[in-house]
Amino acid sequence: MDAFGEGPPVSVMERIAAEALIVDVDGFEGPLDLLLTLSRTQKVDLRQISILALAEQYLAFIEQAKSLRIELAADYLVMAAWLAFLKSRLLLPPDPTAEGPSGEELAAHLAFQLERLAAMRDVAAKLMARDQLGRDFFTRGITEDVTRSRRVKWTVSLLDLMQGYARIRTKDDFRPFVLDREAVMTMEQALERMRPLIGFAGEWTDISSYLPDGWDLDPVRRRFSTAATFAASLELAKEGKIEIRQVGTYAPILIRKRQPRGSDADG
Amino acid sequence: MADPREQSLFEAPPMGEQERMVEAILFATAEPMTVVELVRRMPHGCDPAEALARLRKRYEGRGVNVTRVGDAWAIRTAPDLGFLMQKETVETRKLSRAAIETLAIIAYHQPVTRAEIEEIRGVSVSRGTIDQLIEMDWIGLGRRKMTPGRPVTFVVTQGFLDHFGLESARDLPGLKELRAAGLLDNRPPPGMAVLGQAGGDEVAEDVGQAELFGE
Amino acid sequence: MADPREQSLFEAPPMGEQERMVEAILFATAEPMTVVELVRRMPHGCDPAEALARLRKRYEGRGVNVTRVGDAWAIRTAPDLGFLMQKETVETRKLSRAAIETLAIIAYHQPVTRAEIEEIRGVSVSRGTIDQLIEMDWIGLGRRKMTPGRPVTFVVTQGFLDHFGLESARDLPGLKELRAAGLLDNRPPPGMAVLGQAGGDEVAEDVGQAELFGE
Repeated sequence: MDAFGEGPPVSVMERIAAEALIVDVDGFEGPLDLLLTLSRTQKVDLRQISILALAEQYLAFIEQAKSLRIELAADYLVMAAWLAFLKSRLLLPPDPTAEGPSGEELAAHLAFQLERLAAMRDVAAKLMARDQLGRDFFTRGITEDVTRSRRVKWTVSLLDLMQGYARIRTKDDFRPFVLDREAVMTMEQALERMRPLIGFAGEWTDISSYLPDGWDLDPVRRRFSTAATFAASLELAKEGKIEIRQVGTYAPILIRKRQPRGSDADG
Repeated sequence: MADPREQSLFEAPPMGEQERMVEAILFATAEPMTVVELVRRMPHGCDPAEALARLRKRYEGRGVNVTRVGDAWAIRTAPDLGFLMQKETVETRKLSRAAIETLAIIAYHQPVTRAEIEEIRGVSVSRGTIDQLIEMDWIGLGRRKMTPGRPVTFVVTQGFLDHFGLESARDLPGLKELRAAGLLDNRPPPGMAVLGQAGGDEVAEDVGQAELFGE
Repeated sequence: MADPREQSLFEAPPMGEQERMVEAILFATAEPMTVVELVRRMPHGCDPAEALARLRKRYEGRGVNVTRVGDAWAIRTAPDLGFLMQKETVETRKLSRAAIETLAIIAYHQPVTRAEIEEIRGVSVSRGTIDQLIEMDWIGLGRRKMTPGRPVTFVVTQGFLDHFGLESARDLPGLKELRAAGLLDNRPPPGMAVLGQAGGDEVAEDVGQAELFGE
């Protein structure tokens, strides 16, 4: 795409300046580039360049290329034709009847184009000479931006993990435990239920009688309400409201309202 | 500005300059830097340890701090500003139930084969679940099992232990402890004490409950 | 320390605190951050613009600097310390001369159409050149030109500004001189409708440039 890059541009210019017989047209990026290079041989400020002389230089260059049977791209020939036309316009006295822009106007525009291209090349070089990111100055090495944290966001707590495991190992019976809130009784609920009742518990009573009505029919409900009721009993005993006893292993657990000290011997 | 490398042939750059150098290096490198590495990078005669100490002081109380990472140094966000970094980590996605259960089985039974996981879960384990856990660096391949077909086994990784703050997979609480901690209820609503949190679970220890846990 | 998010419901954190926040955020990311993005990240009621100005001053002359990139901000190492960072240097693809010139033309003439680039260079612009510059995130599409065919235009991006350490497109080297010399004018060739886009778009051109260069 850019054959120019293969050889340093300086050397091409030098060779042209030395008027060596090189007609490496492919080495130029089009007629404008060639014109700009040729204009350098005039060794004047681009703003004072003689377009007439440049046109002649160009035409001579093209002639030389032709004589060497070098195939020229169409746009080089178009430019040659246009410059020949421009040259005639510049040389002949202005024809008032002729239409279109004058030779001077055309020449001025070509000079502008050359100057603009030269300026662009100049600033391009300045731009590339600037300090560049990743070469002269640097960005943060350890970033903590979004992408990084988003990846670790697949999160799960140890609790989830353990509950997940428990869920598997207790698959069949676990479901009602978890989902059937109807079957769950908390110690608070049991306490609430027992507090008003214990005032009447003068005699030893099996705690199972404190279970909510009907809860003893369903095994799951019985288990939970028994546990809750037992826990509540312990709590009440701690508060000094009741006494608990169990005569033997697996024997019923009995409770009664706490008796005044010494008034009952059978505790 | 003169290239500090040049002048370094004769004398070390002034300490202020060395501080700037350490600052720039710590900022731009992808890894924390040891003092030895700093010495290697900086002009001859520099004293990065001293420059580091000054830099560290300079960043005290700032939005970022010079912090020690092992025997190396890095610039890190001040801990109290961490919330600013997490702001955009909105994409909190919970692991799927399948992934959690698979992970749990691997953690509790490692080394475990895929067939064993499936047997325990009672359903097949999708390739994607295993892949996801591997990609998260929570599970890895263990040694092959000495059974017909020599199937690969899965084990949990150091990354897994780190994430959950465990020293080893043996530290995972057993079923008994799970129950004692009241963890067998899926998600106890706040303020609602569930069976097992009070002394009540002594009763729950009865036959029925024991069956539940297959003990 | 109280969570600043909480107190923000009532009042913005003190400016010193805001400065720390901006510092932490800018340090954490490699990409430049706009003030709008900062506002979004920081607690309600914060004024990142003011905090930025203070922070920029604080880092003047240090090993890293707070730099402006278009309407965004970033922390970058001081250019004079680049020699310390040779290891971090990323091998940038060598740009062809055609690509470099095309880039310069887009930067100085933006928004500019492909036809205009070709007119300035005097040769056609290869598809690959444009693609490469877009891929490097140095150029992007501007709005269409209000001329027949409504051709697309190219403009340089924030990535371009960041790469070349430019605060804005106005700071391009030599821009003023070029403009004063009339070399950035869109001057149609006399009587040649083929090359020029007719006088009509001169107005659009002026508006476009003035806007892009923030004048």
